[in-house]
Amino acid sequence: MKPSTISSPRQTNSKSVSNLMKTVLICLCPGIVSSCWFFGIGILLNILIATIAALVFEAVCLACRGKDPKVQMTDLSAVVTAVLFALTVPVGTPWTFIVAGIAFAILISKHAYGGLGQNLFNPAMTGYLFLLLSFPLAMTTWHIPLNDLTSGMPISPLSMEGVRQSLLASFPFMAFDSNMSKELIDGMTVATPLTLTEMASPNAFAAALSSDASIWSRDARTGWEIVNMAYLLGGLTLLGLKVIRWHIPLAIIGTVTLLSLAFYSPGSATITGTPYMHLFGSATILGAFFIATDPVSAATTTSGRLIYGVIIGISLYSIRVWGSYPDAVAIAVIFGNFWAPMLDHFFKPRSYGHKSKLSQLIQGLKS
Amino acid sequence: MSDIASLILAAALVNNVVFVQLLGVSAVANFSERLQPAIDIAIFTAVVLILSSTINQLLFWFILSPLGLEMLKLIVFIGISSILATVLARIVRENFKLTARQQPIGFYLAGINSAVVGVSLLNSSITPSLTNFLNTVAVSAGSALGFAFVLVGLGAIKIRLSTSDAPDAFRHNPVMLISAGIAAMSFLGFAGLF
Amino acid sequence: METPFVSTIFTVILFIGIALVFCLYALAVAYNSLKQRRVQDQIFVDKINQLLPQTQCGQCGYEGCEPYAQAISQGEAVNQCPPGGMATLVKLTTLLNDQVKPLNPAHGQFEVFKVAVIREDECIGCVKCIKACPVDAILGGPKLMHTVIEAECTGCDLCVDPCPVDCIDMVPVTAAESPAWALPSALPDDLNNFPNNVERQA
Amino acid sequence: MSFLAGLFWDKSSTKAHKTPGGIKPADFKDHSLRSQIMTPPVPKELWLSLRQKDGNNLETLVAVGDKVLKHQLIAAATTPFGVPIHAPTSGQIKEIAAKLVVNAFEERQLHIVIAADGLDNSQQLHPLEMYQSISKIQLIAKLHDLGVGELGGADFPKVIKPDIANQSQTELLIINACECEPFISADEALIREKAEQVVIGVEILQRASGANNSVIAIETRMLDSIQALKAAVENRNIKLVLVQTKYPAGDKNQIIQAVTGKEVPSGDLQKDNSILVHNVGTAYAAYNAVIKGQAYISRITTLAGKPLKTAKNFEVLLGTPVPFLLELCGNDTLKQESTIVGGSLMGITLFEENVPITRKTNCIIAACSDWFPEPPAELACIRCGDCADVCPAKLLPQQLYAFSRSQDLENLEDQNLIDCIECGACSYVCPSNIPLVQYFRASKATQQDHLKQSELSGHWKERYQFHQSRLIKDKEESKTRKARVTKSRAANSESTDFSRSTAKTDIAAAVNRVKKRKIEAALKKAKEAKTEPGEGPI
Repeated sequence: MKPSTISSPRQTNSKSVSNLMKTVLICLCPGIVSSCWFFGIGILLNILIATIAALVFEAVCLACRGKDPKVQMTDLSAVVTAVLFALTVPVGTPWTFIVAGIAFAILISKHAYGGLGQNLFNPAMTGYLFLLLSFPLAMTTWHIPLNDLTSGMPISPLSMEGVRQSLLASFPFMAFDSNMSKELIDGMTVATPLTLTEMASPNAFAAALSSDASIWSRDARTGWEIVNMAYLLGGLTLLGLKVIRWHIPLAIIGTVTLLSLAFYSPGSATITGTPYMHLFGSATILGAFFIATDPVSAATTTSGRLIYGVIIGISLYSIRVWGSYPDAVAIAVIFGNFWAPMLDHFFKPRSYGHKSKLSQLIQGLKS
Repeated sequence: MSDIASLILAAALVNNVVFVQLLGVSAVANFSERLQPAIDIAIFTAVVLILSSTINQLLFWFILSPLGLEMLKLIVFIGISSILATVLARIVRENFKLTARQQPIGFYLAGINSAVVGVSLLNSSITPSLTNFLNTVAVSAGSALGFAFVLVGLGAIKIRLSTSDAPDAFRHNPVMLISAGIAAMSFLGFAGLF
Repeated sequence: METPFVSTIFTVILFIGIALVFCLYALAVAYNSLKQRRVQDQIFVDKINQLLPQTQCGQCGYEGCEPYAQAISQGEAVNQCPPGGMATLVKLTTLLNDQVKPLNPAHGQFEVFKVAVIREDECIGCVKCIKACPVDAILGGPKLMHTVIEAECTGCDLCVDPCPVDCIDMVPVTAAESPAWALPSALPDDLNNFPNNVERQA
Repeated sequence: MSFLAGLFWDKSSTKAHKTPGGIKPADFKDHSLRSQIMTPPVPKELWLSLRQKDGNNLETLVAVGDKVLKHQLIAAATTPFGVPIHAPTSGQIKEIAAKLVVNAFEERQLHIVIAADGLDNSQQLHPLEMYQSISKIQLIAKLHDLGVGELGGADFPKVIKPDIANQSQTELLIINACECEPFISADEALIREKAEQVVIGVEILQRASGANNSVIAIETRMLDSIQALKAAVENRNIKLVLVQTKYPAGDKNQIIQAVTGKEVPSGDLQKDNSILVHNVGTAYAAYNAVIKGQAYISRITTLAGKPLKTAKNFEVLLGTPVPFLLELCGNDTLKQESTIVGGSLMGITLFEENVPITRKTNCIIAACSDWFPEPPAELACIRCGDCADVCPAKLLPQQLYAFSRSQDLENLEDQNLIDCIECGACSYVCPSNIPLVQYFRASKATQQDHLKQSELSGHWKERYQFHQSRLIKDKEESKTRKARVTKSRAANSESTDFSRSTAKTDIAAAVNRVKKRKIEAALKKAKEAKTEPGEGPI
């Protein structure tokens, strides 16, 4: 009964990578369900396409690297990347874009670095950034099956007509005859809800609440706040389950609110958006709780995480308000990831029993 | 005062010398394995860049353009910056022996770094905006900051990636270039900020 | 900018304050590191000399470790020291950021540290080896029996050839190595990533 | 300036200070705490290791075949790192041979094997009720002679380090009763049943070390032990501190910070001996040694694990083989995969089960597959930072892991790998199941080799520099000597203004003188020969 030499801690807790990823996916569900409600099943289609593509590419890469798929595939990290990517890509983008984006994300941004845990940038965001820079228009228009062509009334996205139009948007080859495809173009191409200017006005939320339509029959314009509430709910449960730490989300949300408070003046000519709009009108919540806290690409030390969050917050706000791109979560997160190695190297915490960097610095200056 | 700050930020971040204007990529591409040499060469090149571009700009305004010798500006600029670099490298060699020994020729090459010369060329060619002296200093300081920031950033990435087991085909420079590429994508996102 | 809202002034002051504190801190750090990195000649040579194995064996072509350190500071190659083996090569390459070159085979191979042992009965007391020993590890007077102090001997075998009766032989040192834990999975061997795999790469 | 200087010391509060890091694992202690401490029967053979802490062996005082009595001294210490050992029971010395030792590898040490004769008659003991009567030095000598050594993790042989007893004043004696590791309940059972003896032992240690005040630090979880201690400590000026229950609360630095609230500087407090930390077992051993005069021959060990029918705490004789104890508890060997000595987080998975108990074995676990499964496959590190939160030394295990995988010693030193106490908290929380402790142990081994080698090189460097300076000094001496000789020769040759030409004439004159003398001698001889033959009248 000669056991191989096993190292000392023989007891471990129940946390494992696949558990973490499962909890992340579960916490994303409320957001997905509510966005399905408002933007039609396009979101589900995106997720479906993205997940299948991600798993295929992951299997291919793992086979090439000779790693046994049973262990590596079950850690669902590729699925999480696919879902996050699908949520940021607008509804109704053709499936070829999604597959291309996921290919870039999984192949280049993850497996070129060596697989799980080694990548430097958040794969989902690199995929989205890749698409954003190459197809700026396609990435910022959401095909929302809004108008019933006959009556021009907004139709509920989950009705048969809504589903048909979403399918058309995702799979253009399904347009059998020409007028079907013409129909597609008339679908309301709303600038991504992330930057709807009406929401910039102070009373956007008040108007949304006061309108007679019940909360669920809203059309896409103001539905986005509910989706963000759902993401916030998911994010707080993640925080509660200790899957992520409070440093990054708090830093990002804090910086964005602070900046929007500072540069917002009511009734001013330049609309810089109310803090409410910046938080609930755009993807800040999704970015802060789910995307920026990806442990692999973020900074690992607590002080590093806080500064990482502040950097993302500042760049997020400045690109969205003064920059030329509608929503900057992807750009800000990748910019933050570029900073992460430097933060890890320069902001090492003081280990037990050692003098802090400041006292060493003062001592150095004195001598 | 705020337009100076925005000029610096614009030069450092929005049209970053390395990632957006693709100047000085050769200097950045020789990724040294250790972070300390990368920091040294980054600071050294930043200092050389600021000094040489301000001196070049003054030369351009007060000697070249009055005499109508604008077409000589390329030779003059390269000459001035390489002399400056050699002088500073001499000082480094005297006092910082270890740093000099770690990259014997790195400091001398900083003079003819395409970022250094590129910035002075760009400053002299944009006539309207950079009429007064302070803007030139701001732009060159910004691009120096941007260059140093990218060099140190990639140095830190090199340390981080040295412990990752990327596939053999992507081992050192390919992975570094991919990282630089993705980072450049995010810098492109800042377009139009200022 | 229209009439600045009070929070705008507050944020601007806040940002300028943070920027100032950050610049001061950065300046202090820079000044401190410049002071530390200001390495003059002698300190530089000592810094290199610390990394050499100090066997004073002269296999690198210089008659001691100090002269070799002097030469390295002038630009001599770093891979000339067989007794130092991989450890010294890695340390020197890391310090001097040199190109990675394998150990120079011309200077001989090195397997394990040896210790000189004199067969006392054959020793005629000619004092030649005492003069040759770079670290005074041999005890004895003229025409008296000599012996090597094992703890002090660096194994440089400079004393072997001057001995007329050839009664010194080098005995490998057998260190009682206790079993230690192996790395569960070091980076796979096919990796030659810098700066730490200098060993594998050289 | 001692570590404790200027410490505000309020005797009343039992509140402990916060300490960094730590985890709360399931502690599996209630099984072994159900029953009282039992003393097992004497095994047939006892194996006592002769190895001292610094590597060389004790000096054996008995030969093979001798009969020994219980408590008889059988091996004495040769260096300050050795602790004398006594015969745990009466019997005959069977052999002195190399035997396997508690280790994850195959390591052998020299052992004295005593075949017990079952009579268990002990030699004459001399207990000392009034320990205050003898002086501090004698008390320390009595403790050391009877083999009472520090029983906690550090296992430093001397109870009170001889030099500190008389040097600077020890201000604080801390008795570490925090048994934070799962499965181990030896100390808790000891306090629960023998609180009175432990407290007297603490006073003995306090008197021996001359500490002004002493503290017992105990975890809030051990409720009945706290009750027993509170009763025992009633009228004595020993303070009780209730430490927050977590692993590794029992670590030396954590205990000191919990009691004093000050962070222990890196490296250790050896030089600054104002604080002395001892295990509860040491206090009990001190009580037995001084009050009852018994040598240190037995200790309390927990037997636990699912395959065992009943988990118990035994007062075991040192040197008892492990399988003998496991059978006593009804071990179902089919279900037992491996044996662990120590707790589940810092314990050693034995290479070979048939090894003896030593002074440090506080727990033996029969490990079955469902409580101790085969460690799952190791995934890549996702840098989540859970390990950095729980690390008691506030290090960054994820960075240490990355640098130890690529053996980057420069960065490892920069990240303070030396401060890692190998407590296993990081491997416990790691979601990728990485055996971090094994990585750090391997890197520490290479670090130690490089350190030893660089010390050696430093020594050689000094000798080389001394050699060079000696050569230069010799050269100067010979120069000055030569100059002195020439000066002196020049001094005495001034009077005879010696020059080349005068030398020649002197030599010629001398030669002539000799020749002339030779001729005169020949003439004189010729004259004598003439007068001799005639024998004429004189």
